Amino acid sequence: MTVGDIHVLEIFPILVFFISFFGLIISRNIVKAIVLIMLMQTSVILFWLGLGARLGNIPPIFQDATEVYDPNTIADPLPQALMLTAIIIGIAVTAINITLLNALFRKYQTVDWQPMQDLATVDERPES
Amino acid sequence: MAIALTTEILLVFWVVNAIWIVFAKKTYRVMIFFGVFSLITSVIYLFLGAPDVAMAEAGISAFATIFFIVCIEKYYSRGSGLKAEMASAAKPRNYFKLVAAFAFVAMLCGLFIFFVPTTTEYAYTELRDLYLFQFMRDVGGRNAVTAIYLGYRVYDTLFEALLLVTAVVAVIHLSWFDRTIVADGRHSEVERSRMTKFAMRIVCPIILLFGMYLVMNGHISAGGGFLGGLAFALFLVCRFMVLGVYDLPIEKAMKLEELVFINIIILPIFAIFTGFIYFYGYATEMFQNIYLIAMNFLVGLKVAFGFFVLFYRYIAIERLPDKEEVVEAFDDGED
Amino acid sequence: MYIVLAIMLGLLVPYGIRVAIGPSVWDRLLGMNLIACKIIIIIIIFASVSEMTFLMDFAILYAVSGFIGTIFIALFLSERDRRKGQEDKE
Amino acid sequence: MSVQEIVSFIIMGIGIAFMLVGIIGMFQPKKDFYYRLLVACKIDTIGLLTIGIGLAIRHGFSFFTGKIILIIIIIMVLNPLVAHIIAQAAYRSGYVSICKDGDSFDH
Repeated sequence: MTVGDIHVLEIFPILVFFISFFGLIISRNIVKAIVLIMLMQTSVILFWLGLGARLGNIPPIFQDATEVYDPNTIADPLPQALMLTAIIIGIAVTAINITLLNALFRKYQTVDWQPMQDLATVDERPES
Repeated sequence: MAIALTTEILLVFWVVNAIWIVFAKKTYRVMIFFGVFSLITSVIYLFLGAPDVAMAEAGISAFATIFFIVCIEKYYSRGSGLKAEMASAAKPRNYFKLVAAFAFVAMLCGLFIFFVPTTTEYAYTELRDLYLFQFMRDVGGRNAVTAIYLGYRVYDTLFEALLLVTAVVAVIHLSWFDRTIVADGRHSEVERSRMTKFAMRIVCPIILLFGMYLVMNGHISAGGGFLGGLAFALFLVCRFMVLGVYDLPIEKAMKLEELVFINIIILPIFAIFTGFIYFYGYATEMFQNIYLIAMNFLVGLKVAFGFFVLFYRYIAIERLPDKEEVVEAFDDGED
Repeated sequence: MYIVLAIMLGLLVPYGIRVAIGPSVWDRLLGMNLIACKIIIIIIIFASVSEMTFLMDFAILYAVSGFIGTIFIALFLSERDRRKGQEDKE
Repeated sequence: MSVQEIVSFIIMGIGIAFMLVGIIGMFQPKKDFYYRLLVACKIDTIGLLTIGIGLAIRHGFSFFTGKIILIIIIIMVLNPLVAHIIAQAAYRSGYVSICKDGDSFDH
């Protein structure tokens, strides 16, 4: 199914990417910000997978080696292999983000951007 | 056709879920919406013909949920985080800023949609045909995805493993550490009923067996090192659920992880970079299968140890210290 | 078989509404668990229709990981609320 | 259609009927969370088991049936466990039943 010139698999990931971008602008909770960054990553991964596959394609796994398949019904394996590593990297980045959030919470006792910024400017003020 | 329609309905539900996440007011609601979002995402991946990526997403969603929920529990347990959230929710929203942000994002989205070329221009390339019809001879196995990330593009896997090691090291050096908690073998504060322990004892061996199956069949069917490693890590999570004791040796696990990483580097050097599995001789297919299974096993061990260290670091050791200890912990961290 | 698939897709909607409007957090958690169950059925039926047996592995991993995530959310949220109640009593 | 397929469709139809009845329980007015949990989790487990058995009959004796049986075992253990844990967590956190029509839970 296409909307105008654009395929469904392109328009929905782009929508989710910009929805989460909007959420990053309007929300002040850091936990929510980390979740929204994960959402952006997910939408990028779906966009990449949509690059080489269409809805209803069969996976690139050949149970019967002698059978001849039509290559246009098989999903592209290259984006899948790249995205498999990207998912693991994404969870590693999220783990580091959460650790940094814990460190910030230990110092400032809050998870809101605004009070944290105020406290940080108080800390950096030179003693007179 | 029916599958395509199913996927389109799921995609609409997916976008609705993202909007729920953006407009949720409480943090635990964000967590639950995110869980539903991940569940739906992995099914969409499956319908796109990517079972490996879908399984990775399903396993990852459980770990992401655990990390987030432990983090939230930490700051809620002190009460001040809750107060801050209530204060920020009670403030009236600035509607002018909201509308301005929406207009800005809508403008960016429109620009992106109308000026970026569509993906149909990139799909169905010759490279795909090369991979699809040559991989059985070049690398072996029946799964093209495994053949790519262990054969054609093995550098990607090496750097991914390096990045996981880096992440584990960074988490360990940034988080607060108390040696006595591990040494005492202290029990967790979360209470469990007897029924939980009984049911988990039934499920644990099934998960371990399933992880072994995924690793061993990684080159023939969907699965592979990453997913087997995630299943092993889920087994360790279940073990924590049954016993609730922080007695596992984390430092040994870290050492083992680094050792496995060195092996992951050494094995491709001897197998691929010397051209060992490319000889078209008598025993080539056997060597190819041995290489693929060994590499999958090593990657699985690597991922399992990495997630095991991350999980225990979050659950067991990283406890929020009392008020007096706060400054002290920070002084240690900054040195 | 496609009728079963369509009914399962239709069932996602009321449980999704339950997740969205649930009065308490436990209702939302229950809705998440039910959605996971429906999706497992969708996967099983898809594997049966397309005759790809290896998709069942995905269903098993999905069941285990989804349920473990739900269990962790429930345990930790109960701990939080219990502690909050104790502070209120004090 | 063979006899095998007809039997499997009947069994799957029973499972779907269970699940559709469960929706009425999910949206009863004036009922609280414990009532919904009681209805939904039982209905859900039974529905999944029935559909799984129907699919197993449809496929006969094969590798697919073995995997379906494995899934059925996992669901039979884990789904009631999740219901138990959610109910226990809600009770322990101090969530009180708000049923007012006489048949409320007493705890």
